[in-house]
Amino acid sequence: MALLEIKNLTVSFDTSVGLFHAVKGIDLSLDRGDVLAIVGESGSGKSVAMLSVMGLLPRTAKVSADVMRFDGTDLRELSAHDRRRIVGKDMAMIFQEPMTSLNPCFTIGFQIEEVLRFHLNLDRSARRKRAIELLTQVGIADPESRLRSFPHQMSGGQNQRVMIAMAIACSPKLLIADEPTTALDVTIQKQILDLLMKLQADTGMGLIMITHNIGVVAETADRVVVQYKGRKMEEAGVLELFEAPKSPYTRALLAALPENATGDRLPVITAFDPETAAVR
Amino acid sequence: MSAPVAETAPRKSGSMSGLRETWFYFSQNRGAVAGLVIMSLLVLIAIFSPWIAPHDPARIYNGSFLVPPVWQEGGDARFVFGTDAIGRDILSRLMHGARYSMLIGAVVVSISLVGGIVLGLIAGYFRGWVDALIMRIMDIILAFPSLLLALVLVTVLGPGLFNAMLAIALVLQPHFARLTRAAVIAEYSREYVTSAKVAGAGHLRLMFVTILPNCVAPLIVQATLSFSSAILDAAALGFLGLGAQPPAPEWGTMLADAREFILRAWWVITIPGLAILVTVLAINLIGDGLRDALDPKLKRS
Amino acid sequence: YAKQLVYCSEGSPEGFDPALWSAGTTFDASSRAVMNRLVDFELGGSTIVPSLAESWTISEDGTEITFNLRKGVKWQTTAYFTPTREFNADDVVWSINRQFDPASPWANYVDGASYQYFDSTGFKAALKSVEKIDDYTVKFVFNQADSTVFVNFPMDFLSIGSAEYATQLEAAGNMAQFNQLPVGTGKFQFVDYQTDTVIRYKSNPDHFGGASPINDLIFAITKEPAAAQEALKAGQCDVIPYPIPGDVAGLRQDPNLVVTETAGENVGFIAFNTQQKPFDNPKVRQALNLAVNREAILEGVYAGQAVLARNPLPASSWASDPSNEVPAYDPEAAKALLAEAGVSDLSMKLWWMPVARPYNPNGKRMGELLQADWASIGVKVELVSMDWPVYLEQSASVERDGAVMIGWGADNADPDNFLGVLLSCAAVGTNNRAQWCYEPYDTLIKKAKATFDQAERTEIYHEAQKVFHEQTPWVLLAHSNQYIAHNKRVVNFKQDPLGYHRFDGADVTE
Amino acid sequence: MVAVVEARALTRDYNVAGGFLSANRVVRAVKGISFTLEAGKTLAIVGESGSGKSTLARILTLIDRQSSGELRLNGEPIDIGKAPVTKALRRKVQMVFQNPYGSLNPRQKIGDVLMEPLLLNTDLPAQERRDRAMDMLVKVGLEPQHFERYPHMFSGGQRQRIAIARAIIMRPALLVLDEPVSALDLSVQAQILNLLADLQDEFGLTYIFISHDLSVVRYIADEVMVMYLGEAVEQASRDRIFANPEHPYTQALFQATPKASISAIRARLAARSGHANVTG
Amino acid sequence: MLRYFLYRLALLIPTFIGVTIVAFFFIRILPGDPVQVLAGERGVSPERHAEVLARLGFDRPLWEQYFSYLWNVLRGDFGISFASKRPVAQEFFSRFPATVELALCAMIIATALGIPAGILAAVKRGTWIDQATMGTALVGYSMPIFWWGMLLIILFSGILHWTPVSGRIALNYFFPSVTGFMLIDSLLSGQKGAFLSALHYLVLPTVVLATIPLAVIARQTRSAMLEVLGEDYVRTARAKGLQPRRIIGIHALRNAMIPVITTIGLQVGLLMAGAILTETIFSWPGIGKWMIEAVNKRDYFVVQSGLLLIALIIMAVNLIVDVLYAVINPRIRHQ
Ligand SMILES: Nc1ncnc2c1ncn2[C@@H]1O[C@H](COP(=O)(O)OP(=O)(O)OP(=O)(O)O)[C@@H](O)[C@H]1O
Ligand SMILES: Nc1ncnc2c1ncn2[C@@H]1O[C@H](COP(=O)(O)OP(=O)(O)OP(=O)(O)O)[C@@H](O)[C@H]1O
Ligand SMILES: [Mg+2]
Ligand SMILES: [Mg+2]
Repeated sequence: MALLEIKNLTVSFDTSVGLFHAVKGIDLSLDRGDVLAIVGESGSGKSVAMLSVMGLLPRTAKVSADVMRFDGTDLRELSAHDRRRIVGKDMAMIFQEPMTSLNPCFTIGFQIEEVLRFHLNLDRSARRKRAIELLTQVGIADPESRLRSFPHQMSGGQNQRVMIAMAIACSPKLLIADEPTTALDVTIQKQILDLLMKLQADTGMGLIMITHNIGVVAETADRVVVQYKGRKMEEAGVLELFEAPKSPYTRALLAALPENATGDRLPVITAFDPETAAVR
Repeated sequence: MSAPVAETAPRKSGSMSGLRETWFYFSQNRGAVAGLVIMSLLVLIAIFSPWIAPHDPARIYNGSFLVPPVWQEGGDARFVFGTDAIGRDILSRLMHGARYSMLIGAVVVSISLVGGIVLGLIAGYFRGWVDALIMRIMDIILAFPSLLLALVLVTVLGPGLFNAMLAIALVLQPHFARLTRAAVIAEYSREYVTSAKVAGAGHLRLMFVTILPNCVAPLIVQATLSFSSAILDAAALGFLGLGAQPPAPEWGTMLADAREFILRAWWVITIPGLAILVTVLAINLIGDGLRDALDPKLKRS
Repeated sequence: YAKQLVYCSEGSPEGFDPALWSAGTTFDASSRAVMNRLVDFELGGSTIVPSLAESWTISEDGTEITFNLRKGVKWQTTAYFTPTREFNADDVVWSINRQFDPASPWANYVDGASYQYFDSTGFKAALKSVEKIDDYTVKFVFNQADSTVFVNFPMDFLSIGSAEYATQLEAAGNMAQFNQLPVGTGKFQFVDYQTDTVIRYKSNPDHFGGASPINDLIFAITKEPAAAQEALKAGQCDVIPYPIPGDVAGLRQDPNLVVTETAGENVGFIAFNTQQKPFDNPKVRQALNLAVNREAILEGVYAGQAVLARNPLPASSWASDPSNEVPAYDPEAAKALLAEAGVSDLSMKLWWMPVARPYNPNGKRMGELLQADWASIGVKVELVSMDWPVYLEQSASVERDGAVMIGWGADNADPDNFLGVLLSCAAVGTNNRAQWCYEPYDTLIKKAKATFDQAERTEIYHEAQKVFHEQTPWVLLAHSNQYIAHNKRVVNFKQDPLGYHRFDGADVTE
Repeated sequence: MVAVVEARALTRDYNVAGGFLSANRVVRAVKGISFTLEAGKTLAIVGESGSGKSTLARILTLIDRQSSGELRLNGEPIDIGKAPVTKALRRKVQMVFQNPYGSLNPRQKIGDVLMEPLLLNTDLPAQERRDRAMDMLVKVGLEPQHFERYPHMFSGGQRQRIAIARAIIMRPALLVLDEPVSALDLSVQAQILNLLADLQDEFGLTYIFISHDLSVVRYIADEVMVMYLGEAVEQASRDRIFANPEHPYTQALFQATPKASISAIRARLAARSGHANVTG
Repeated sequence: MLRYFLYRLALLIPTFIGVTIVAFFFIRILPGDPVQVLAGERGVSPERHAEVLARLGFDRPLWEQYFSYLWNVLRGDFGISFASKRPVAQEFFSRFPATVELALCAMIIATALGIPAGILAAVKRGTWIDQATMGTALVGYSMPIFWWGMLLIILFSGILHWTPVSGRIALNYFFPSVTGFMLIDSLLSGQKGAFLSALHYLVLPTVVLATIPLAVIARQTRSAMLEVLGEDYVRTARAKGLQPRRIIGIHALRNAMIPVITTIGLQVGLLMAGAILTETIFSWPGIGKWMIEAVNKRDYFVVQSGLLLIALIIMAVNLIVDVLYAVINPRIRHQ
């Protein structure tokens, strides 16, 4: 059984100028130990799709799906209370901006231990021990004193490590990383990606990596979903995708990469009709 | 560092011009529209009060002192809202009083807006010691309770409507200066300002043409709210006997004159107070509506 | 069970040494409650009766007054002062000399304060010396014969304080306390004052006239008249001064309340600057006088609780001329007079009082009414005002513009307190706000002052009032009645015609 | 051939206000940068966040004054602290910024944006200014009817075109581009890079191109300068640098940049399955 | 932290000097002759006029007067009240507790009700609860409080007789003033019912004075909450699966309090303005009413030093708010 299974996911927003469809009928499926990358340009609905899985969309969002199952639980029918038991524990998410994604008013320690208390009911000293363990695991030096630090006292890369520590605190089955390195320098990006891949390999959790950076896809994913204007263009194994992209959109995307440039001008993606460019 | 910015351009809002868009969001807000309607009515009343008021506001009807409103026993059909202690028609006085309130609001806001913008712009643009000097002066003004400061100022200048307006403008002015300064500082570091600099714009152009128009949204909101503060403060000064001079039918002064009737003739107290409340409420509704319409953050969600 | 009477006083006292201050509120709280004078007004009247002095004699030539003091009068024993001796002539001499002798350590004992009444009533100028004849005899010597001097003795600034208490304070270097914690011989002794809130007194058990039936007297300071009325109705106050005139009728209907009234010893008026054109012309003044609708003012400003004035002094005064009439309301005649005076398009300033006073409860409203009245005869009135102290200062100036709204409350029962103090040439630039120095009138006033026979004086004053009416330096308005409202359980409370609030005889029933 | 720009040991210090009681600190954001750039060439500056790239750009565009060192434009020494920037000088250097949303005045119509430099620096009559602006608009791939519109009606890519149009309307000798494509999607990035190449060909522009994306740099640059903590740690022709990075930091940078080549993916997948075998 | 505090304190020095200049010169340009005013209604002779003028130092050059004033202020000598001839500081502090008691209670009510109301409205955004709360807040915010006070007196004192009209405690309670705070003194006195009575007298003025701050705080809390609820870290908190109660009550609230604290601090100045009106309506024996009377009476040194003292208190409160702000906001605390 797939860890996460989604069929025909549609998300629309009630905006002042009418209904806006951000995600239009996406299918996804992910097994334990899988690394799935979702690529697509800005606004193509990558984040919205995953936020809907987490149940983190604002109230203005309308989510519908034929199937939306996580580890045997139907996410569509879940009460808010039951969802909270899963979210943050079995299914965790990290975000793009490490600086703003941590609460500036509380220490790192507080924010990590909070998850442990809520989901695992650990007592004070156990929480502390585990928090130190987690910080060590994500490669933060001097974890004991770092627990007392506030987010603004640390760098972006360190904060992203803390975010990761928080996400893996309860050994989730699925980790969704929404552009976890976009805000970081390449050297830091490398470290964070390496860390994520190592953790994934060590724990065998499912990992969904949202990104718009083709390079990151190439360096991390097993399988890739290409999304465009709310639709899935194609889904393929990573090698397949790079070797023989099926959708014209994917082809154009890869061609636009400067490193793939052949002439002295880059091939330009013209407007695609997402309906016809999609490959099922 | 790259930060993908949400693509908003092709969306529908893109086809609306700034003003139309503001109006669109404003008109969605029922309270704000109600405020606007009331306010328009008040302005009309203020403009046309000499023609539509049933009586001369200063006309004393001997023998009709403290007549209650028509609907109350002892009321007189000539005086819809009754008469005051010396037989003047309250409705007519209220209508003419609207002129004072509108005048106070307009004058105070103009003075404090212009003063505040210039000071705030200079402080925020040049920073350094100019900024420190201007802001310390604003701090000094803000260190006093506004009403007390206005009170002392009016005492210094001599009681009277114009002096009251000046005093209120002075105490409201730091808010504009601070707001402008904050907005200017925020805008100054934006890249379009640097672009304009690179394009060769001088200080004056940068200040007034490039930066200032982008700071107007909070200023408009503050101006609206200050309009209501000005009316309230002027009424409070009038209530303390330092506002408009007799026989001007300014609302606060009417209230002050009516104080002794608190237990005897409810209408001379209740009605002018209600007029103040309704006016201020209407303006604040507009202010809130404007704020929401002009604040992109609230618009998006 | 202690009997308690709560008086909701209209303001805070300026201090507790009456000689330093001028407000009635202060006198109520200090001299009237705590102290006595050599002579006092009878309770509820203006007749002078013996008090700390049992009797007195005036010398043939009228320049010496000798007082025989009461024996066995005890000073109050309070938390802050324990007397070792009874009242005697030393106390009297000290009480006068501290104000009279510039070398006295007490001459300036409160920074910035002065003995203003002692100075301004002319008592200081009239007095030559005060001498102790023996422990119980004191002699005052004056520079010349003056029939208006004796009326000063029951006034508050001549209250008698304890010389022993003063000496103690002086030794302790704490003279300011004399103004904060008073000691006297009066019916009540001071207990405590919470600023702007409440003053507490208790009965002086040793008072020479017998202890007060009330055990505790409380002044609850209630500056808002409407609040005081509410408190009275709710039983939180037993007595309130100055009910709002318009509410008097309503208070009278309350079965739990008693409202007493006296004709006020006051006069409200409008003084032209008679030294200024066109008000130097009596016709113009008369014209404006005729154009005043006094009935409307009586109703709109005084709420009917006043008597229109016929003379510049209260009708109750023995010198008042009953044959004079309230000026008529005749705008047509006023116009004619103006035309006769050759005045057209007159525009003038009218100063309106920013405060309520017994003689004029609402200057602004009166101003608005007058503005309308005078507009009807073609006179344009600009209403001006300023803060009260400045108003008082600037309206007294000879250069002052137009007409000023003002009034006067009696200090004592002598007619000169109105006719002389307010209208004599000597008072131009100060209390004579009409700046009216009219030779024939002034001569009469001076003559009356040097005359000791009351019948003779009455005649002279009647004549002076005739001159006043011919010349019309003022627009006379009204003598407003004074009201006191109190709970029915308060008995034997007598309203004072001079506007004091005294609780000497008052009692409360269960 | 005379160099368009010549920088000799440029430094820039920032005075960072210390807290109360503590002395002001001096931060040296740019430490002795020297380079020469010939007409029609592109110098790319790479380096991670905070390495002083933008600071250098502000000196080169005469916005800020260098703290020491010498700057020559067309052989002329320039110190804006000594003599104010003349109109003639102003016309020589222009700049394009990273954030296409922040670099256009939201209250200024596109036409005015383009005409402003002409208005301020030339004596052209109004009609002439208009014509020139219109030409430029078309040249960067927009349409004449866009002239009267406001920035918020355009997409990020379009805005960046406008910003470029504004920068080159004065025919500057030097155009400094501070991360002009970092905020753009891959497809849009390609368009802008093409446009820049077109314009360079047409007008013989000289570019200083700031970026942190090595693939872009490789595509566009003639010369490359690598900055690290305010210093230029390595400076060479593109081909030399990409072929043989010498400085350890440059090497680290290259190493960290994700590679989207098929061989790299193959290698990773192989390692991954091996690794999985070991742990699994 | 201490360093931050000292820094804020140092920033106040120029403001303090400015405030003394303003207070000093205002009084010099007030129309009217101080000595005439000092003399009261009965006038003064020219000799005495000159003498008093000299004693008050009004005959010296202005700058000399200013510096001696400044020097005196620094020594804690604020001059003498013309009206009562007592030291201004003594007069001030005998009334100050009454105002503080009123203002503090008003602020407590405003905060205790305003913050929850704002949170509720933000959480229930768009519902009738939000609309009702914010509608009420807007009316409160628009209220001319002098009129509001009178209406409440008419209703609660005049018609219903529920509350007393003026005063601070029923007169049958009598105890020495220890702290000047009636609520505390009444408790200290040990007299039965005294505390309740003091509370009873305090209710109406407090409600009137609290109206505007309450409205402002509720509105500010709502908008701060709305803003914070849209922040990334709130999304993170939700992604952790925390209960809404904890997200709102801990994660969002703590951050939302940062601007709200500033608002509350700014209310202090407004509160003083409100106190002037409230004390006038309720004859409350505090400094607001005292200042009004002083201005009307031209009590020069009271106006001058009263202004100064009030400004100092506002500055002190703002300083406290700044420090509090830093305590809540770790970014500042650890700078
Ligand atoms: N709360 C919302 N209300 C209305 N529209 C929204 C909301 N959140 C997202 N959208 C819209 O949904 C679309 C998809 O957004 P999403 O954030 O999923 O894009 P993305 O693929 O993650 O892009 P990026 O790479 O920029 O993060 C966008 O057009 C966005 O404007
Ligand atoms: N106005 C300023 N005051 C003080 N320090 C500054 C200022 N501007 C920049 N700095 C500092 O100078 C250094 C270089 O900044 P700069 O903006 O040039 O970096 P950058 O390489 O452009 O980084 P990024 O890739 O993030 O844009 C940084 O450490 C920065 O903190
Ligand atoms: Mg996203
Ligand atoms: Mg930069």
